[in-house]
Amino acid sequence: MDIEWYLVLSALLFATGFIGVMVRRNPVVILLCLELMLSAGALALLAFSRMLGNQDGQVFVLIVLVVAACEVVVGLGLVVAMYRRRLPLDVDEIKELKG
Amino acid sequence: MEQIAFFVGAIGALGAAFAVVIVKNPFYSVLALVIHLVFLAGIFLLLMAQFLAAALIVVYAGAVMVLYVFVAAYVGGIEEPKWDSSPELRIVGPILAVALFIAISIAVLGSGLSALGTPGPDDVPSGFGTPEAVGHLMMEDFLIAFEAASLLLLIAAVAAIVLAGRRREDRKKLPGGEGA
Amino acid sequence: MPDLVLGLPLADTNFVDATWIMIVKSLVIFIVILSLVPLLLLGERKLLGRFQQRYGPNRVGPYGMMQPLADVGKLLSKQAFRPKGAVPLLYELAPALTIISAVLTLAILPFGDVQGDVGFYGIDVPIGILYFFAFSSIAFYGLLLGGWASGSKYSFLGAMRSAAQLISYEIAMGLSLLGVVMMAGSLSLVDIVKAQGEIWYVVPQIVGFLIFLVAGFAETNRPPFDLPEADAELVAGYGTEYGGMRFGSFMFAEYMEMLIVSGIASTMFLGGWMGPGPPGLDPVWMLLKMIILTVFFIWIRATLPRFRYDQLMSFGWKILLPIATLNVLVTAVLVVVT
Amino acid sequence: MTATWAWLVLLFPLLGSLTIGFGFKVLPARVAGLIGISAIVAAFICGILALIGLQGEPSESRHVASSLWEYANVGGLRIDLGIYVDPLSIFMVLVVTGVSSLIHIYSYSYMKSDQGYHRFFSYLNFFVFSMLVLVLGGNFIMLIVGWALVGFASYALISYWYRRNTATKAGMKAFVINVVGDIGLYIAAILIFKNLGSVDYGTVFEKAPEVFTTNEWEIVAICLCLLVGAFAKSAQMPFHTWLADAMEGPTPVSSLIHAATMVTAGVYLIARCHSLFELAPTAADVAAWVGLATLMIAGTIAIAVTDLKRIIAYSTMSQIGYMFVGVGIGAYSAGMFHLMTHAFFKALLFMAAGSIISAMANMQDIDKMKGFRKAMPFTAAMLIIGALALSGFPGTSGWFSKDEIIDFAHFRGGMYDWMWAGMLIGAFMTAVYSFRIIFRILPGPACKEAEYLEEHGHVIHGEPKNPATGELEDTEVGYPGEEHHIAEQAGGMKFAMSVLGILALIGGLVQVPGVDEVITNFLEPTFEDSVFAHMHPSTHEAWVGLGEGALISILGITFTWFLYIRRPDLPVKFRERFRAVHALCVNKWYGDEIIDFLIVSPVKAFGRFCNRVFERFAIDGATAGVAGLTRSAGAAVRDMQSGMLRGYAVLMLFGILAIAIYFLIRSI
Repeated sequence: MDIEWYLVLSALLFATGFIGVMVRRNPVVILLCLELMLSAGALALLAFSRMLGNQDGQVFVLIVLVVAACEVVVGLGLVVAMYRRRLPLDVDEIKELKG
Repeated sequence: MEQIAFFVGAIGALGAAFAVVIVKNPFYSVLALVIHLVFLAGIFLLLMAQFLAAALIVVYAGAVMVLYVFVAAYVGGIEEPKWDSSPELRIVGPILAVALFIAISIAVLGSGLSALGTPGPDDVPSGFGTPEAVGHLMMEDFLIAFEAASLLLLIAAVAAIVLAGRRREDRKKLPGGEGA
Repeated sequence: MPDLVLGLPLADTNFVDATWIMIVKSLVIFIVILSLVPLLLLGERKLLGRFQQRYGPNRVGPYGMMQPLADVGKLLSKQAFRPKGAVPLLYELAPALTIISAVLTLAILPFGDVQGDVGFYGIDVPIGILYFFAFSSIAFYGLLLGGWASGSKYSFLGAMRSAAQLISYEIAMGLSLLGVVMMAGSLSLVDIVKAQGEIWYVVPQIVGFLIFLVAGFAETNRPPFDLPEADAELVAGYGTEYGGMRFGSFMFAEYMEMLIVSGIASTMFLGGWMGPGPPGLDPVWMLLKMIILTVFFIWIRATLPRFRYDQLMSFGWKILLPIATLNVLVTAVLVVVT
Repeated sequence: MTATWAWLVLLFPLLGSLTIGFGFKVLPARVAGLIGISAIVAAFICGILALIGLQGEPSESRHVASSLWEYANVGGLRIDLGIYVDPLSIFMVLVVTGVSSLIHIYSYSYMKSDQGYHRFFSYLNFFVFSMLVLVLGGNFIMLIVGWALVGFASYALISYWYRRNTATKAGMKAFVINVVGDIGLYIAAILIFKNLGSVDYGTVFEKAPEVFTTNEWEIVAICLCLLVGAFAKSAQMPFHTWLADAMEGPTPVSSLIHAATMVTAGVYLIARCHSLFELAPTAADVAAWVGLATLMIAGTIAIAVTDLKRIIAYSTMSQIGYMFVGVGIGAYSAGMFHLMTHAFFKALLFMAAGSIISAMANMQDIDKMKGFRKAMPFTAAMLIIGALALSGFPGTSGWFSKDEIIDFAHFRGGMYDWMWAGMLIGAFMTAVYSFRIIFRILPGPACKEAEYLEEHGHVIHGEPKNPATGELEDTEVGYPGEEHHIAEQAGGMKFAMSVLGILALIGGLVQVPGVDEVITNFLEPTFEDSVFAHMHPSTHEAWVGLGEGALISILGITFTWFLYIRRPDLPVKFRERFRAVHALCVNKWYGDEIIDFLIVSPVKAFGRFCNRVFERFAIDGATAGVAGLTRSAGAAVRDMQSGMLRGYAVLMLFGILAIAIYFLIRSI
């Protein structure tokens, strides 16, 4: 099984995630699409790691997981804060960047 | 056998990913992403990253997505209003993304990788992808990254509490209502 | 060259049987556990009756032995209806999800060492205990979807409670096992059992064992942690809108999870299959330990009242988690020192 | 072991400085003083232990280089944080820490009623630390570090009373001139590295004779650059103007920095680099001639000025001139010997002067002092001992050391005979100005301050005023207030002065020609590679030289006695008669004015020019242009800053695509 297939899959996933970020307006969904992009990156890293027989890539992926978890925590915290203040859950509506 | 497994996984993961983007209700998007992650874990297994596959399930499906579920349930399944402030993005965005995909594919399938050469699966050292091997790497070569990541987690936890935590003085003290 | 599992170069596993042996094995394990569940059901009702100074079921068959069969028959014959507000597909998927994840977890419980060409376990994976956690986190979606898809407020509240409870106690559970993992130096359950040749880890890791048991109660939604299905407050939590065999599946999965938690506890702390007698007796010892622990579960149910929700949360985060962390720290220091 | 003790020598003063500096809110004043004293005493003891360790080695291996860690390693330049311990540096360490300990003890009493007590001791310890870095440093970079730190410490101490305008100005002047010297050192270090590929003392001195031929222009340039540093730090012509102004600092500072330690750094530098200077005899001659010029000019100034501390300051310049001549003509051990004895008697003189100044309520003009003999008998005795040693009275330490240098010049003959003659004249002037102090302030009817002191046992409580400007001093941040009456009664001052007095009297006995030549023998391992190592006048010649010195000294003292005691009207008449000469001397030979005219004014004019032309058109124009450019660019892209998250995502994707396509095209 050629590694290229995994990479193409990763590219597809990444592009899908990107479309989501650009098209959707609900912050929760945008965060989900970011997760998609991150997991696509992780997939590419693992594919390279497998190809080169070098496990450094796996450690990178683990760190990516951690960073993604942090991002989610903060992002969802923001969403909850927005909801509490009765702001619209629409990234276009809250572009003023103040509470 | 591997091909079949890969394509099953790939179709599942991709389909779920499309569902994430397309589905209107955020709650279903979250569920679609869970399915995507399960398929992705399978693909990880094909790449001999069993520890990461387990970590992906435990961390993502078990913790991160639970948070999503919470939040999605909390803020309710609000569907996006039909009115779009910039409808041109609906067309431009996908076109650009497809362009990006094509560019990456050209790079992957064309010139880029052939130069690197592809060692077969036989070249993999024993214990590849086991918790032991990854743990050794992490505690020896990538210790600083590991520590930095743990610090980051701590900061994120604090930040989340600060952001989402209920503030009592919000209503009492500050007339503007927005405490720092 | 990595071993081929089902013809796939998935990963380095410690020991892989021939494919046909694996199929036979999985059938055997599945059937044994599956037949244990009704027994357990009966046992629980009998025991609860004794604890409460009454007889318990004694009408169907001799000593009420046929009661489980009657129950199943009743559930099967009920009409499988769906509330109006429910989400069709998810509503039906949820019970299946819980049962599937429970059954899949069975694969890693070791009932004995490799004897001849057969390993007395489903599969021995290096990620070992992580596998258990992976599937228990999937099982959670069963409850959640069940509650959410029912389209009822009580179900939804129950599901939310269970979500909060599960993630709160999963951390303490993971940390409590970390001490054992550090002492054994492996995640593989078979290796961990083998490492207990000298002394069962229940002795040095008594703190971990107790935390694991408490967290195990919470993870399986057993009393005193059965808040998600607290019948006094939430009617029946996530299961309110379910009836017939779908409800039965939830019940079934819960008992299976109880068995699994007992199995993990025996494996990690009580020496797994170890016991006197020839190696052929190993599975018997393992099953015995599991059943004893399960009886303990039932005993606790009869003894302790239910927690309040805020008590449950503060107990998990403020007591169990710090103690578990401390246990990990102390163990780490001791492991490094000795 | 030796190296360890040497590191400890460095450690203690630094620790002391930091402890006092950071603990100034917690530590009681007395404790801070005691910490300061004990740090330096500990350093002194460690110095002695290092000396013992060093003497245990055979003579040819009496040098230890030790490195704590690599400080930098860039482009072939390897700098260690290292020290170099040999007899010369140990000699300097002992002189520095020894005299410093006594001065610390003196300051402990002298600064008693000063509000900035902690600050003062922290600075003092820091100064000693810097000086020790300078003398112990194992390479030119460490030398520069020490050199610069000493400059800073001296700035801090001169401007110690920072509410006093004259003091801050003097501090700045000293600092600026010192930095000019530092630049000389930097250039020298760069040239050394360029030619020899190393800045380590050991390597440099070993390789220099192989790389350079005698008087090659590059080695001369290196030595001249080194000399610039040495002149600036040691207040030699033409960098001498700062030293007299530096007297604005508290008297112990003058005593420590401007007599005993810092100003001798230049002498140390030449002695340390003697193997370079011997490759460049021209530069060595320059050093000697400049030393000679300084010693004579400073002598004339010292005879003319009336400020007590300034007289001593000019005498310091003059004496350092002697040392420069000494190390310039190859009499290294004699130069170092004079450095040591000078440290004793000059510190003593300053201390005694401090005592008198405090009795005069910070008045420093000797015209106003009279008759302190009875009021302050102890100080008077010390002043006389110091003056005797300074003027080279037979038997005192100054006699042996100064005349050894003079003698060596005569011994080398030729051109150096002129130096010999000059130095003899200088010696005569030394005797005159040192006894001018004695005869003006000790005998005669007591002035009102002395009288008051005699009657009440303590000094007048005057309002603290700046004698130069008449302004009231600000005593809140450190300046002795009205309650300042220590004079000579304090134990610490008496102890320090008597120890120095004894040393000034008998310190010369360690180096009596033909009897015991301790200093020469001790320093021999350092200087044995010198071409002058085995050249020295015979004992007979040496004693003849000593005889000449004694004669001149006694002549000078008698002459002064005649002038100021027998015919006190004569000096006044001289002053009337030779008004121009007097004015020249009082105004320091117009040194400040010359520097002003030659350097400061042109620089100012250039600055004005730059301000008017260059600044306005080039810089302002460029700034305005950049600002305008930024503004218009901002206007151009402002619309992109919509705040719309998704818009940003699209822009980002554009960027990614552009990069991806660029690389794709390149890879084809």
